Amino acid sequence: MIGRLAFLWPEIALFAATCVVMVMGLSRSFSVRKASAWVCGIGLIVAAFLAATTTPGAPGAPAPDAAHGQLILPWMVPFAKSMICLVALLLLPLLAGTVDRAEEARIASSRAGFNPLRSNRAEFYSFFLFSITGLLLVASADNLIWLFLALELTSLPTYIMVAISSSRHRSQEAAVKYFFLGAMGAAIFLYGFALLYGAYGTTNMNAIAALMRGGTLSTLAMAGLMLSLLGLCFKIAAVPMHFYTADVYQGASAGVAAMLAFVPKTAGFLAILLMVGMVGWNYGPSGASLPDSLRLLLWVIAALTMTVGNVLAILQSSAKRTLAYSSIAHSGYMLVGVIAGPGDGSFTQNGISAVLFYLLAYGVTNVGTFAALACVERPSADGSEPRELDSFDDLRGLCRTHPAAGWMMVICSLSLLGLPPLLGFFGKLPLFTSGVAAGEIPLVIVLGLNSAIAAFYYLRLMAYPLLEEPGVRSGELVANPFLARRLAGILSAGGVISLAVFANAIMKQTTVAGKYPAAAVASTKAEPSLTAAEQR
Amino acid sequence: MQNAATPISAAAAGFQIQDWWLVLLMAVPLAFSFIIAFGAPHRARATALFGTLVAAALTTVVLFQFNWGNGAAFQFQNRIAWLPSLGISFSMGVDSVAMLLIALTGLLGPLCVLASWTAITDRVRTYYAWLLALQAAMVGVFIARDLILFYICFEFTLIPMYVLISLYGSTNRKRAATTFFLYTFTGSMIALAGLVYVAWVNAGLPKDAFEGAGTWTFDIAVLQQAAQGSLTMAQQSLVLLALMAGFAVKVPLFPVHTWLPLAHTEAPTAGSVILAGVLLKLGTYGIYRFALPFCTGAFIQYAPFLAVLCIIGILYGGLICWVQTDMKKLVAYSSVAHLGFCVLGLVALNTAGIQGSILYMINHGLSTGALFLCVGFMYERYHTRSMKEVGGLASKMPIWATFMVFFVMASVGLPGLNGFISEFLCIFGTFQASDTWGKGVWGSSGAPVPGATPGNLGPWYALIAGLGVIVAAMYLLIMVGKVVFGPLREPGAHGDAHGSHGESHDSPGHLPADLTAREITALMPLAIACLVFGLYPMPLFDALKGPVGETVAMVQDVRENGLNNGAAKTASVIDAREGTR
Amino acid sequence: MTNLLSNFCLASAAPGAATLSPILLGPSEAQLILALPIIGLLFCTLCAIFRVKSKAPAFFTVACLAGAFALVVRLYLNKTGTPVITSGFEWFFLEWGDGKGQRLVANFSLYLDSLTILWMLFVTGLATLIALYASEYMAGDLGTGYCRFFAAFNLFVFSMSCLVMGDNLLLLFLGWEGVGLCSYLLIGYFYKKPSAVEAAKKAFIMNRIGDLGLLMGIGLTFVHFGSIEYRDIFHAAQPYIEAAKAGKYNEIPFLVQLIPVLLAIGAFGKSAQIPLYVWLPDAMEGPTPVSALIHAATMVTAGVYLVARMYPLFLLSEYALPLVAWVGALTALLAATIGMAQFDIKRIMAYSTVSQLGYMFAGLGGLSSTGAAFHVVTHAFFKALLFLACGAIMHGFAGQLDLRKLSGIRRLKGWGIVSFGMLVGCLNLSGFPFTSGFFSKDMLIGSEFLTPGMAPIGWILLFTAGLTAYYTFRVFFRVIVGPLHYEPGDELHSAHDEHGHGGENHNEHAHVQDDHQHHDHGHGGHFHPHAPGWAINTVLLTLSVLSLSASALNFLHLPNQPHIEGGIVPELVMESSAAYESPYARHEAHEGTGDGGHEGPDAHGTPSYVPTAIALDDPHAHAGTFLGWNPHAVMFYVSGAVGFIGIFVAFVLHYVGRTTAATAKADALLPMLGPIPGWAQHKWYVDEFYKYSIYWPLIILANLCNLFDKLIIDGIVRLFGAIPRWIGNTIRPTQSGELHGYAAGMAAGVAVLLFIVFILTLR
Amino acid sequence: MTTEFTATLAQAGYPAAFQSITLAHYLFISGAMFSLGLIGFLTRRNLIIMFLCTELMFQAAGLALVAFSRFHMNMTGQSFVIFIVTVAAAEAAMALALVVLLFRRRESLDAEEWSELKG
Repeated sequence: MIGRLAFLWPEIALFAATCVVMVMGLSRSFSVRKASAWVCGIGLIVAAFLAATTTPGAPGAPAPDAAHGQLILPWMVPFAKSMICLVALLLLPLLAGTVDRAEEARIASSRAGFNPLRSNRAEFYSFFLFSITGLLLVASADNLIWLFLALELTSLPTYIMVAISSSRHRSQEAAVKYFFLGAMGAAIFLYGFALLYGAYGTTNMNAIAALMRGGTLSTLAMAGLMLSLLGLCFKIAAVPMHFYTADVYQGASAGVAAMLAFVPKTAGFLAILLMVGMVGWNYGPSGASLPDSLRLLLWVIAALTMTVGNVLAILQSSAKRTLAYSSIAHSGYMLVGVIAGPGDGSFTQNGISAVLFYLLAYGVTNVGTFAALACVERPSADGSEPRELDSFDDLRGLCRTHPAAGWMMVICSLSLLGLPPLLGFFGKLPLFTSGVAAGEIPLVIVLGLNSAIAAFYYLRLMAYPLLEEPGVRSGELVANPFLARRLAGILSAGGVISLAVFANAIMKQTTVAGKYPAAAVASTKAEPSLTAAEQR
Repeated sequence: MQNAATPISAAAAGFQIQDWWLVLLMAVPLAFSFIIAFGAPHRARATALFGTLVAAALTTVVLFQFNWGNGAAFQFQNRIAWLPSLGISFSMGVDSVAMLLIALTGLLGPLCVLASWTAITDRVRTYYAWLLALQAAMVGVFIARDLILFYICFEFTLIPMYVLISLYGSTNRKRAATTFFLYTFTGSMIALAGLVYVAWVNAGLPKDAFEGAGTWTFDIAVLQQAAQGSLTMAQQSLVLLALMAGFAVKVPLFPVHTWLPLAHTEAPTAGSVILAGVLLKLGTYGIYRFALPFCTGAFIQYAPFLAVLCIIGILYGGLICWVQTDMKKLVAYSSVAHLGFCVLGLVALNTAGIQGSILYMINHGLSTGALFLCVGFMYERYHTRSMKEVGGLASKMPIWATFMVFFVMASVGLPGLNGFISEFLCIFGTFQASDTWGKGVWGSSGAPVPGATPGNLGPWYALIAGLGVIVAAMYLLIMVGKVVFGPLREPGAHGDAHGSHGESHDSPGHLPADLTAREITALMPLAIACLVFGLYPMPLFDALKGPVGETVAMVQDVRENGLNNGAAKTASVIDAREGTR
Repeated sequence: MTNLLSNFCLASAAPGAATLSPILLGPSEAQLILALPIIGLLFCTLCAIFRVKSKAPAFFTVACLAGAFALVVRLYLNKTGTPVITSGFEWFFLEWGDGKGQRLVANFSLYLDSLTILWMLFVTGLATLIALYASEYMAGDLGTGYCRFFAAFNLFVFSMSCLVMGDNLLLLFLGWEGVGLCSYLLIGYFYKKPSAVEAAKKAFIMNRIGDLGLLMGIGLTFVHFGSIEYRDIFHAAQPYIEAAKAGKYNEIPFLVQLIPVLLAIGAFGKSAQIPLYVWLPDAMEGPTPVSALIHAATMVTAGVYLVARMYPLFLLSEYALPLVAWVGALTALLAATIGMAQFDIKRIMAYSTVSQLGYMFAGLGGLSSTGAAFHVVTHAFFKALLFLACGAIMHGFAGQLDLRKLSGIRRLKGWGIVSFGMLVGCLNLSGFPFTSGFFSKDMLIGSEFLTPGMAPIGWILLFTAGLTAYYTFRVFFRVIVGPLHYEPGDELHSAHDEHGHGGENHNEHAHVQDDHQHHDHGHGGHFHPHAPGWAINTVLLTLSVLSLSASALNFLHLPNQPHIEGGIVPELVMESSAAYESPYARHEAHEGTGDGGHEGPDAHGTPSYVPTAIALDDPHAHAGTFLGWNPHAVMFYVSGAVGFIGIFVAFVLHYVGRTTAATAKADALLPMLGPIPGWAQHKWYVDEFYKYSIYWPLIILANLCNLFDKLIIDGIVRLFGAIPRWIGNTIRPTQSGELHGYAAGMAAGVAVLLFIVFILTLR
Repeated sequence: MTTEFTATLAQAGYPAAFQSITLAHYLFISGAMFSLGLIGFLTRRNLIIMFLCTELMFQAAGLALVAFSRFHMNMTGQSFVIFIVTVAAAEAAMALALVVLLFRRRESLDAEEWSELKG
């Protein structure tokens, strides 16, 4: 049994950490409470380590087999899990001080005692870890049920995190929208899963993949796939499920927004890769693309997503909303990699590797932009919660008034823009190469043009802190007392620069991770019931 | 590439300084950029001057180290592994074309610092740091032997320029900077798709799903040779379109030029100098280095179309110059016209044309850069660029006037100055390049036309482009006539004040009426270069003989043998590369 | 350096000096001719930098130019009949193959044949003299523009030398544009004066138009002959020349026939011919020495030089020479009619220059390259003299040039030499018998009548000769002789100021002048014209003597050479590429004078490229006649008579009974001619015609382009830029913030996407 | 497919009444439920009712799963439904918590009240 669980060591480690955090967060001792975040961090480090060493497919670990999760993209799992843990590690300091700040201040000044009922710390960090755990589970999901549960595990905690991320109405509003629309999205992909099950009589994804490749795709299966993908579009904030994005990001605190831009998106992309991977990129005239209908669907979604995200982003006056829309656009970019597929398996042609690399690049870069917003705040007059930066006006002259925050914004937005030689460029380049290699040149052109549209608002994000004079109200801005946030931003900005130089190591990893064993799945033994169904 | 290409430095050979010259060329400005950024503000200016001088000295050293006799060979080659997964390496090497453009960059560096000496008083560290970063990026463009490295530097130039324009420009600077950035960025994104496409077509990959990581290559030498064999005509046409989308905007060619006047007008003096001097050349260099070798067939086929665009640019830009009142805008539009000549020479695809085109890149950088300096110096004194407000400055600023007239003449293409050499060759190359010579209406049958070269342009193109020479004389002399000559007019001295009130007119700020020694120092090297290259361009001809000869041979090869004989060459080049690894 | 001499000797010593190709030499002292003006230029520049306020730059210039002149003389003395090419440093060298025509070479090499030497003789000689003149004339500008003036002066001589001595068309082009630059700089010398700036600009741009023709001609030359070096061109043109000799013009490609036409367009620009002549009169805004040297004697003859130099090519075309001839003749007539109606004496001289240049072109076109060259030389002397005399007057009378405000200045003390010079110049220009102008003009007109089909041109030229005599002596009779009367010009108050004025200054002076006109001799009290000093007088005297003695050229002959009618100048020309012995002249020579003294020059060392005689193969060529007489023989009398008539008319109308400066008898006759004098005075409204037919349409076009650029091109770009924004604004309402809206959007989106995909792909 | 399926059922010895109820019926019901849920979600403004509508959509999927499970003669679908119900319960808990939170703030459960963030 332990052997069967071996590939879940990272999740187990995280779960253990979650339990500890839940308890520690309710401690009466401030230092113990405070240490809960550290435990989180340690849990993530351990999970990352375990993911990199024990996950099947990782170097030194056993090769992936049907007993240890999906075989659709088995090599992706160790990379995805360690990458997720590392980005989560980067997100963690950004979340510092999101909840309980006023409360802790009151306790510190002895105006109030610790009241577990009023403290959100334990929930907050444990939800964070839960969400990450769910995300890790998505990566190795080999069953639609598992996938569904993992996705829900990823999402549900985030609803709460949004709601408690600040005490203002906005975050509640954001939570409402996020939760209700999320439920709707979940229902859609759930229905899609149901149809898939209906079509193949099994929820085992390896088996479905084998069946899909064994015969033609029935309309029912195709409908199921499409519904699933469309439902998953909610997770990655792609058209047509993108509506909530800006409102939720704006309503949530910057740290939580950063998390939303990474965690559900990664979950969505991993799930989409698995779903699409079941079908395989063996169709089309060249025998190396998705089936027409699927390709068309993803093509339209990709093109619309990047366009809608970008054109809406350029209209915004709120930096956070801009970043939210840009996050939509980035999903569109990444879909190009999904469409491109594994190509011949080399990094240049492998869209899966490109997506994985991009997820990492986007995750790292994204932290920096939100960190810039989270590092500085405007104290409110009435003693209520200070407001994080939101509008572009707040960003004016940030490089002069708060250099660290300003520069992380500058560097990270340029990276998001895809300006060489920053990490974002090397994220986008494989998308270009794999797209071109897959013959999706029009889509690559759309991608290029969209990058250009995006330049408009990224330039603003870069120019306001760097080039504008501090505004009249800039003097009111004070640095956020939680240095960890700044650390997160600095790490992110540093990563954006240094990872560009040493990107090759990651690229090698993603090359491996993106391996798509077209033949491996076919040999998987189908479940007996499946055989029975077939015999009918 | 020639067999004589110096072997790529092998690690076994140990440390050899010639492998690192190019890295140094790029690293020195970059290092100084950081030194300035983190140094004391009051020392920024001096540090920048020192840094650019060091860079210039280094450039000079490299110029002397360079083997000019073998200008076609890429020298000081060095390849540092970087991203083998993507087929990207930090691969460097210069032939004489790149070397000359690097020399131009190195020369303009200190001059720009000198030009900004008093003009920039606010946020000096930011200014000089970005200026040097820009220089590093420009050098990077020219030394790159890897497509992506080229592209990285090509794109990175946008940011410093954006900052320079949008922080230190004049009134409308924000919009200008944004337009500049978005316009060129849009173009270059499409160009990137084209470049990637070329790399993909030439991937030559073993189709094994699990192996073969990094078998793509972005190595320019390999791609150049391979592209002709591997791309069909239709593919070449598309790639050409994509590449031109990026490079034509940068040049800028006719319909995509509108960012330039705006950017030039608003940019600070040094920004304009760099922009006109080097940045525009990135476009023509890109066309020469990539569009032409990658899609030779399409380039030959669409040469007339490109030529028409150039000619429209020449005449249209010239006519627009004529009615400008803003001096900087005038010079900016004149750049549109001038670079029309430059690209026209290139599309002539013969020795004279291409040689003229490359020389044009350098000469335009010198003369127009100097014109921008002149206008900038005047602007610093009068805070206007309007020809309506200033006039007759010769009586007040004779030294300035002398330089101005000199550079205008260089720009007009007066023989004996540098502009003529390149302009003549471009027109001449266009004139020659026609397959119709000696046929049809152009001559009776059998009459020998020894001076004709193959091509699809010809005398009509040259004639109509030549009209641009007249137009150039008109608008530039009108500018000179208004600003340099005529009765003295100064802003703020309207009404009864003229001439006689000259003494009482306060020279603005700290600057004397005429050019200071510093400003003369900034202009002098350019003037000398203009004169020397005008009267004795032989070193340049000799230097460019090799690369131009190879380019023409390549074009000729495609003309004679069609597109399909590149495969063998590809193989040989790849073999050669493998051998040197 | 000095091996040139020995080589010349060698060449002449060689038997049968008729070498096929020119002698090639390394750098020689001829290169020093180019170097000397450059040294002068550098010196003047240094003077300018160190703000030297003495006349040092002038005298240094004179010394340099005199040195150059001496070198040219030395070249002349040592010349053989064979062209010599001395190679200088390389300028253009491009190679794209080994074959013919695959190499573009243009070096600073000199092509020294007798045509070159002829031109250089008067260029350097006159330049020296005029520099000396200018040393005094420009003294008012000491310390301000003096150095600048002489720097440009030196640059001019350098450029002109390049133009004349270069061994290839590109070096010629360098000189060609270089002289244009100097012309620009010197016309605009008084740069504060808007009219001067305007004139300078006009000159440069007009020249550029011609230059484009020249440039295209150079291109065509290269394409067809594979080189732009003279020796190669002439060599390569040989087959065509053979064809032309045989009259088989249809074997010569059309484009080859186009080459001379294009070159001629360049020449028309530089030499101020129709339709590009309008810049030259305006160019008189420059200081007078400049007008004399550049715009009368030397630069404007560059066009003539070009045609003469490329004469073999001109013979290849059926149309080129008639074109040249007709343009020349019409220009001569038009300019003369305008000159008759002007009042500004310098402008009259300018128009007479245009007119005389027209003569030269007509001569070239009428197969008399010798006559044209002869006229260039004589004209250089007497026109320089006339200009310098005008300049002396202008200098002395504070810029006064209006012949209605000057009269009888010979009566003033110290103006004798000026008056004498003026007389000599006028006589020459009128073609008064036995002056040098008389001989050269006769030669031209005579050959027009000789050449079939050119007789109308001859008549035009003859008529123009009469007009020339009239307007020339109109000036003389009104300004030099007659009652003494003068008003100073507008430079009175600023005589010690700089020469330039702002526009407002002008008005001010004009106003003052009006005031003074109410009192007769109003200025007598304050204004004393200052007589010219020694330098001016020396130069005027020298030039007078030279102009007079130039007629001797007609009778001098080269040693060891066959004597050609017209004397030494034609003989020099016959040794050069311009050599063209008109078959008709030969015909005339044999039959008319029976003088068998000269055989075809090709027997005597003329290089074989010279297409000496188309006629040799065409013995039946008919020479034209002048009303049945031998034109050359009769022309002496006819043109002399015409000149006399012109002078007489001027005498009657402008001298007899004239009591004031302002009016003469002629004024009373003017109404009889109706509006024509007015039109002529307004230069036949050609400037206006250009303004409205070319300038304004172009300006309008330019404005349209500007608008087009701003509105359409940039508009489209902005439109593209606005598209994202527009789309964004269109779909922004979907982000209404309402949960239901979002849910509906999602549901609809899912439905639509599914629908589309199913429709499109699943049957 | 339907007739085949009916025949299959008949072969398996199902009563005739059952034979007329085919998979298609279940799927139709399921689809109708899903649509009703969706329509309700889109039309109702009360947050609680909206949540119930999402539950309806979930359960529609559940119904389909059960039907398919029966059709395929395996238990996977049914076990899936159990998970769905569990998740739905968790969601319900969250929804209630959220609703309480919101009601405290605004004294209203009208979804329209919450549209401050937009654009």
